[in-house]
Amino acid sequence: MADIEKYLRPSAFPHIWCPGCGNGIILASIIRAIDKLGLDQEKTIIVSGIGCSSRASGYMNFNTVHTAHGRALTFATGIKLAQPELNVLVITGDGDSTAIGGNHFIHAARRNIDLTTIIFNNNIYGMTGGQSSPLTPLASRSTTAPFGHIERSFDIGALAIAAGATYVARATAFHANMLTDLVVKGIENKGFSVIDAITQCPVSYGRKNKMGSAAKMMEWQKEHAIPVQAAAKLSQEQLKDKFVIGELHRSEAPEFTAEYDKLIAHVQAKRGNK
Amino acid sequence: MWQISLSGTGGQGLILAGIILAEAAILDGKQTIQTQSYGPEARGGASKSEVLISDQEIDYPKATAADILLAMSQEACNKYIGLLKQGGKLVVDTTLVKTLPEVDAKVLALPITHIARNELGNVMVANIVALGALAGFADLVELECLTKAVLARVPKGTEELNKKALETGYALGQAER
Amino acid sequence: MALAIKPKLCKGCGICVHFCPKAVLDLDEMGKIYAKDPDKCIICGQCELRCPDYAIKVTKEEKTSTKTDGGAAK
Amino acid sequence: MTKARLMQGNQACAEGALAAGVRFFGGYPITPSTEVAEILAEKLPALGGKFIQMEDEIASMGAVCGAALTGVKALTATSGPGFSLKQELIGYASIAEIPVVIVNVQRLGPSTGKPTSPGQGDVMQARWGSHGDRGVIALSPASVRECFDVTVKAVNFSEKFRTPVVLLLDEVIGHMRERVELPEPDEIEIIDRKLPAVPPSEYQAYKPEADGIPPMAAFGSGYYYHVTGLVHNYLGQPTQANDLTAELIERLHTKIDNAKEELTLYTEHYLDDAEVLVVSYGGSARAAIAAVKAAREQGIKAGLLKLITIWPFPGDVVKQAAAKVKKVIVPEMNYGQLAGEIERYVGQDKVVSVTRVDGELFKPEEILAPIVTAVGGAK
Repeated sequence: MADIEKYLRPSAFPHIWCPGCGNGIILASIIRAIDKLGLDQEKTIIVSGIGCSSRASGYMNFNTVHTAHGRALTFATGIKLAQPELNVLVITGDGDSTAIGGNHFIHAARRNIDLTTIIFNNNIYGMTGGQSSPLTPLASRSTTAPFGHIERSFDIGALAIAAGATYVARATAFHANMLTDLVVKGIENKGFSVIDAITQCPVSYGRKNKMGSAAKMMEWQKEHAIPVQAAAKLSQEQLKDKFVIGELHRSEAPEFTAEYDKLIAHVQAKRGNK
Repeated sequence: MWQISLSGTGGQGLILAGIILAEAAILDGKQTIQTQSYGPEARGGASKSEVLISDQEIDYPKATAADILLAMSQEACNKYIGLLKQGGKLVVDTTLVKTLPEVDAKVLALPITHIARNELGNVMVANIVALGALAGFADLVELECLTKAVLARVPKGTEELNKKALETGYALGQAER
Repeated sequence: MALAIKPKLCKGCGICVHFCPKAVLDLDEMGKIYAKDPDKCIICGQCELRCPDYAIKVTKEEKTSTKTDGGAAK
Repeated sequence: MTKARLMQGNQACAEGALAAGVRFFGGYPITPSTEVAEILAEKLPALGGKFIQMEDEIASMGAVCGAALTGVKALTATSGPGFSLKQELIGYASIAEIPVVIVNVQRLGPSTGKPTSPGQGDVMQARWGSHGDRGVIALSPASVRECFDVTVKAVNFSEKFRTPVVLLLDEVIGHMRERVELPEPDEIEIIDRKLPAVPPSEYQAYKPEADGIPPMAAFGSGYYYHVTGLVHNYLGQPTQANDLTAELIERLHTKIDNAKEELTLYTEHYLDDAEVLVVSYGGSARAAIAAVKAAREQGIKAGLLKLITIWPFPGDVVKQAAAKVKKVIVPEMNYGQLAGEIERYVGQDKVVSVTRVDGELFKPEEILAPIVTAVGGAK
């Protein structure tokens, strides 16, 4: 197994995540993916938003930016466009990316800018103590939905695909190895990649919804996740209350920063000819 | 100092005419400022472009009492006639301004839009006809400078047409000077 | 010893205990993990893979021939 | 000197940005600032620079911050409603010490207000718009040439002091076209940010040097560090320590306050024997200088102190200029925002706030009238 320690900042530990929180598992999966690909540490930038998940950047020994709530993708866009040779990974949460940062999310996907966005999806606002997010499931409870949530939740995968992302995948904290493989593929994709990483929040979400211990919540992930190949053979009825994991979408589209470099070359050639 | 106000409807090209006039003034060695005001609409509505031309540095950038007012729509004419100073010069496009205001001014009344459309064959150059007319009428800048400024701004392939438009307007203006 | 444990980092969530296929691990009175039955360890790496706190590391010096890439037993 | 040409204030601002080395622009369309974006969209690619129209004002502020972290000089342009939205990340740029320039071509507000009409109502927002305490640099040009020069200064200051700098244009100055001669490139002073002199292993990204400013390594250059909007230690890592918190917040002020002399830009007009002082800035200053000259023609000894630096407020300069005069007339296209600040330095009794809030520039006679009154009527 990869030695993840060389990618971490020892002075920042122990991390702030609660006991049993899946964020540490997701972070380790990301680091293993970086290691697997042998990305140049100097040329790899980690950008995060605000929330529990977004503290991850602070633990990682790269150039890291912990931005403002919802804004990770805007900083990441600036970084990637300014220096396209950098590998830019974005770490965000479900509320960070699809509520306050929802507009940035769909536009980064539309531009197909070469960023790999890993959404730590715990179905809740953890850092503020368990309020509903756009990923809080219908009828489940939160501190701001004490009688059960009456809003429908987003399907991050479908949202990303519709907005134009060229690589979309999903895994869970339980499926940590699969998650690493999917992040690898996401980074390899020259375009906007989204990985919906389902993680457990045993303290704010689990407790409120009587889901048991962190380990039990991971058992829940295992039982409710259907690999994409298996899902193809199942009926809608059989897929009810389940979610699909694996590579959900892959497509080809021009990548934004590459297109911009072409534009520069074109303009400069035209000027040079004059 | 000359204070010139070019008024009409958005889309007539009066802001461009103002810019050309100001650029001609620079070519003529003068100080100049050009400003504009318009409503939120890109086309239609009363619009106004102002040009100040002076031998000295210009402090205040807006026209306080116009020496010359160009009116290329009835609405603009009614709205901005008050800006014209007593004894100033008024240039009106009689194709579009049917009711001339009672005013203490030297008036040059020309069917500018009609000339552009029928004599020059393109209504788009009405602004350049108007520019020529008021320059000829008031001896604002050297025609040579104005011609140079026009040619530097107009789209490729329309140079001859615009030059002709400018000269047509200038001659008509000069005749009434 | 195949298991390196860093009690300082352990937050006692019990995930490793739950997912260990051989019941090697347990929590002590302080709520920290320890290897209750180290001899049973099959070096599958499930604990390290899912420890959210990076408190446990599986080393494989003895069994170089069974090296697996992703960590889980294959 | 290059030869004279007609140029708009917004264009001079864009040209100044390019001359200062700006190679990244992120923005969102808004009147009356849009020309800055349009010109840079056309000119940046030829210079190998990048332009991006973001999905909103917040995003454009994020994009310029991101670009700046990679070592690039970055600028954005907006107007009041967009300036309001940008405040969140302007505060971020302050605490994370990211050099960026925010051009705000002011129009009348609040809210959508009067889109194509000038205002100067964002003077206090530039100072206090983002929550929390921080030092601020804001500059306001009053001519097309100044738009060029002051934009260069703004970029230089942002790089030197590692802080967001606000350029307060207004619709009068931004949209006005004026005869201008721009300096040659070799006549322009350009300041680049301070890079670390130590190897990566010794680099502490937020450890200030004697001038209060930490050297800034570019992302991708081998110096790893953390950037956050949280209060942080010298390594950039979040901290709850009270002493480090106070030190950081104080330094965000002192690194600017200690350089006040360098940061204070203004011009003086007829101040030597002035009995009545006009203090103005931006578009209003154009009416003010005309009024002062008109007063002089009437035999009234009026003078103008035209402020270019609004923040940090050049209180000492104002105080000194006001020392010998009877009254200080402060015309501004707002409800008296800077007049209040001037009162703090010269006293309430001396200050005459002259306001115009209908979306039109003052007429010179509207400033002349209070000048005449200040000296006890016409001479």
